[in-house]
Amino acid sequence: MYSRKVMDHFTNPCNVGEIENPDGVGEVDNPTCGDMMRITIRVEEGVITDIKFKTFGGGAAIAASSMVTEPVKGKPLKETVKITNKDVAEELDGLPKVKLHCSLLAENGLKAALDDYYKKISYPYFIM
Amino acid sequence: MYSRKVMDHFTNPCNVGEIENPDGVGEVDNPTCGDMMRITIRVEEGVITDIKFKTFGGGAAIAASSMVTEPVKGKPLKETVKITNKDVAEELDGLPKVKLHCSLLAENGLKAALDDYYKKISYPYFIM
Amino acid sequence: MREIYMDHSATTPVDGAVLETMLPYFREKFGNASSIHQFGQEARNVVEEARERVAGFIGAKSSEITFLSGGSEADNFALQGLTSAYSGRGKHIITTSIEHPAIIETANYLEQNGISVTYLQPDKYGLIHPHQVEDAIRPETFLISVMHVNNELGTMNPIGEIGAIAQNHGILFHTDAVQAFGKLPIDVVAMNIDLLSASSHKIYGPKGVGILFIKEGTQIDKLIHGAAHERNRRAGTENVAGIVGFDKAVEICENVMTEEAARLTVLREYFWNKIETSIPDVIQNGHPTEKIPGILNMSFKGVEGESLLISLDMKGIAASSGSACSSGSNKPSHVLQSIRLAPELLNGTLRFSLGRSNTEDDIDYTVDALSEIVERLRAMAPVS
Amino acid sequence: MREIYMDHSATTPVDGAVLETMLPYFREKFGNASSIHQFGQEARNVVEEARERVAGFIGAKSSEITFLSGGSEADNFALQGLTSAYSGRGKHIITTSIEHPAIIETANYLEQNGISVTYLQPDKYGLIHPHQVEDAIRPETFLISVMHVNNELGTMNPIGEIGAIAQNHGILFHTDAVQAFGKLPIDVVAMNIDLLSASSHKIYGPKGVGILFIKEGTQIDKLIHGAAHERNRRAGTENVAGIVGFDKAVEICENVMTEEAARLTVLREYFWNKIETSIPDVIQNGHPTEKIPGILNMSFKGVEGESLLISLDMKGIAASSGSACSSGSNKPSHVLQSIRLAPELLNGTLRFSLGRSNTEDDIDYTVDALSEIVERLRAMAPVS
Ligand SMILES: Cc1ncc(COP(=O)(O)O)c(C=O)c1O
Ligand SMILES: Cc1ncc(COP(=O)(O)O)c(C=O)c1O
Repeated sequence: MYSRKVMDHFTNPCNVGEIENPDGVGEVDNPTCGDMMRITIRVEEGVITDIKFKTFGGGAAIAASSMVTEPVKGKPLKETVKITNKDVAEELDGLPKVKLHCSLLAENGLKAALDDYYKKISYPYFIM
Repeated sequence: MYSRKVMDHFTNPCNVGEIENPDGVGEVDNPTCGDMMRITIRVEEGVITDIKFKTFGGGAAIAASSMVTEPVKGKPLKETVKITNKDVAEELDGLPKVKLHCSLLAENGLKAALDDYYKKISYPYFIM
Repeated sequence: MREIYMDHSATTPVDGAVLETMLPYFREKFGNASSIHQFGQEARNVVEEARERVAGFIGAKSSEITFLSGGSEADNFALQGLTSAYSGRGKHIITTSIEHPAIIETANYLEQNGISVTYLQPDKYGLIHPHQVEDAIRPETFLISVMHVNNELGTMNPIGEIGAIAQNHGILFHTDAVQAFGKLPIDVVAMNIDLLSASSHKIYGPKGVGILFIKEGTQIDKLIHGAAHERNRRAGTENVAGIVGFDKAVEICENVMTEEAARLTVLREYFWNKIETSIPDVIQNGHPTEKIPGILNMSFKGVEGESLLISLDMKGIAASSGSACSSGSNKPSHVLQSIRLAPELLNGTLRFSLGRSNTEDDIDYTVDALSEIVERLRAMAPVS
Repeated sequence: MREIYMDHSATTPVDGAVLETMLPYFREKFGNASSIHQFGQEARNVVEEARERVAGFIGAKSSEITFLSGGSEADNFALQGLTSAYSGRGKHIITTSIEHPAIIETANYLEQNGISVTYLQPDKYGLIHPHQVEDAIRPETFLISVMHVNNELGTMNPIGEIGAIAQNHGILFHTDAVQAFGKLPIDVVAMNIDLLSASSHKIYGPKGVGILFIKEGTQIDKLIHGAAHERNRRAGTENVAGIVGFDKAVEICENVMTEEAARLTVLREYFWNKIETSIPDVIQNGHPTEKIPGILNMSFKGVEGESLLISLDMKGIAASSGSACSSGSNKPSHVLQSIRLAPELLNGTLRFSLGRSNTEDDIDYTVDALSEIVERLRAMAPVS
């Protein structure tokens, strides 16, 4: 059902956990399937220096969570803003059709965290 | 599909053929399935001394033809008149439902031959 | 890696003796049971022998058994065939909200075609009460269809009582017995059943074979029209090898049913006790007593079912969340919704269905794996 | 006793390699293809591989193939499913008087439900001419269903031309290709086929499996409702072993089809020549050129078909009169009536259908037996 890559990320997800006193927090859920995600980020001088997630969800949700956090660490905020669920699904070598929304959860979780950070620093730009 | 007895009578039917100058001839057919039967009898002093049949038809028709002629030989006419298709089917250890009408062909063939004989001797009793 | 199959309600492996019995019917005795030559008659005979046995197993006459392709076709044939035969006379069907999709979706389809359908809601154990059925009857009701055993919960409905109600009102009674057949004694006469669906692959027989029992005298239209196979009830060349296999599977059930039920009850209790002592925040679903031995349905708080399943699978353990059929969809099971399971548990539900291959040792291994997995996944979940 | 099977149009033995391929799917890889664990995924994968191959074999996409229980179900699904989906829009179906009962009886059933049906009459060879189809089209016609190869005569209809007519008029085109599939090249795109039925047990695959090809975008309702199996086209746990067997049977057909067709053509001509020289008063039925290689249909004057069959059977030779399905009934075949065979020949018709096992030697033996039998039975018949 899932690609090898999804299974790898599901079994050994990167960046699981929670940053204490984070600079941004994103909490999103998907009411239809009950999936939930919480992303916390540390931002230093416009760069994401740390990111962690916690996810309640199926294989795709967990793998997508892991996948969305991986390339972000050490990247400037501006670049991470561009990550879409399509990228995530592609990086995972595809997801079953019915599970595509799980990659959306990951995208939204990241954006919510960025959003929260921007809000905190009163940056006049909202992503969501 | 057929009982052993039907198969035996089909393979080795008794009394196949045609009596020359018979005392009675019965010719019957079944228009729905196309079966045809011709029975010829020899009668001497109220007793059937010989009987032969020719039949165009399936396994049941041929076996029933054979079966209806067998017990008749040497029997007084009065007794043979009572033979019914039920008797024939029973003697054959049963026939498939859809083939029951074949035993009726045999009964009717015999009766037609007796009838023909009675007509010839102007006996005032008709069977059919 | 170890392989532990605990998904016997989804399907079962074909029993060794069943396969053995089937083998000659593929290449040697391969005739079409409608042919009049020896190849055909040989096939015809075993099909009729199978019909005889299957009928006897549920107290029916052999002329009341129609072989077909499985449980779903049986359910469709029952509902569609009766609706068609009763068109103009019957307009209302009573069924339940916990039926298999083969009933629910068919009922939905009939609704689109002018039939009204009542879907009875079960109690929190998944049980349908006879008075609910009685209360739902209307003058135009012509059919009651209530499943014998629910496939997700294992809960067993009081089929005999419902049958009696149907009979008192002169209404047809169908039961989807796919999960009961071969596991519980069934007597269609004593239970007043008019139609009953069963499937071979749930009882260690081959896939692609099932039956619909249709009580003598019942008016029903064909679902699959054509040649006069199966006493003119279902067209299509009979799946002789499949039917022979089903026959053998039923024979084995006859022999082992009672003792296997006892064994699985003990095993399931052992399983549940171990779970309860090793994993916190888990509840058991289904009826405490009115249930078949093999099924253990549990909800784990704060863990998502699919993640559980995949993680178990990676340890060689096969289980299911809800029914196999709804996997691949994201909606929580309609059965769990019907018993009004708390929302936070809906997505954390697992069904283990035990069968002939399972041992106490399997359960020890499974519970160890499961508690590790639950712990890991819970740690990964955001606190809500 | 010698056993000669010449009834391959009724059914075929499962090929040895096919059975071999199926075996692991009964007891080892027995999963339900809808389960997400490894047992299920293993099953899912082979089902999708099979779909891929079967699709490729007729120039279709794999998403256009629905696996089901056989030819009869496929025919019913096509006719009933389209009629249901087009209800309110389409009211007229064109088919033929020589279809298999799975089409004719279904069409009759639809007629009872307000659909009008035209049954085209074939010419004396059993052929349907494209202009007949064109002439029968009405504004309310939504479906044309014409069989590819007739099962009694072997006559091959001009499916491509009929498909083109259907397309020009924007009408759906279904073909029952049960007797053509695996014997003739079929390309659903080139032939403008919208739906096509095929059955596994006619091509050395197992009984109980078939397909309906449904062109992408076609609106069709389910016949068997329930879980979302087969891309939500046909509910019911997939018969994995059966599907795997069908797949292998198709692979073998791909490899041997051309050469086997050539061999059977020679064999049939040899057969007919021998018959003609050894038995008086016999005619061949079916089209002189437009026919598949395997079928030889003959009428013997003054001999009844069932007696012929039984007598042949006693010599170990399996043949058929008309179709296997109408055996047990007494009505002469509707196909032979449709070609207006002389009444005195109607009941004296035999179909020999040759297949992979048959040799020249079989034919020598058969003709010897047949001429003896015909002579004996003719002697027993009253001169009319
Ligand atoms: C032309 C034709 N259509 C349909 C069928 C029915 O196929 P099945 O026996 O697989 O249901 C057959 C054979 O029986 C056939 O020859
Ligand atoms: C209760 C119930 N009914 C019907 C079915 C459908 O049976 P089948 O898979 O044989 O079509 C199943 C299983 O899938 C079931 O559990």
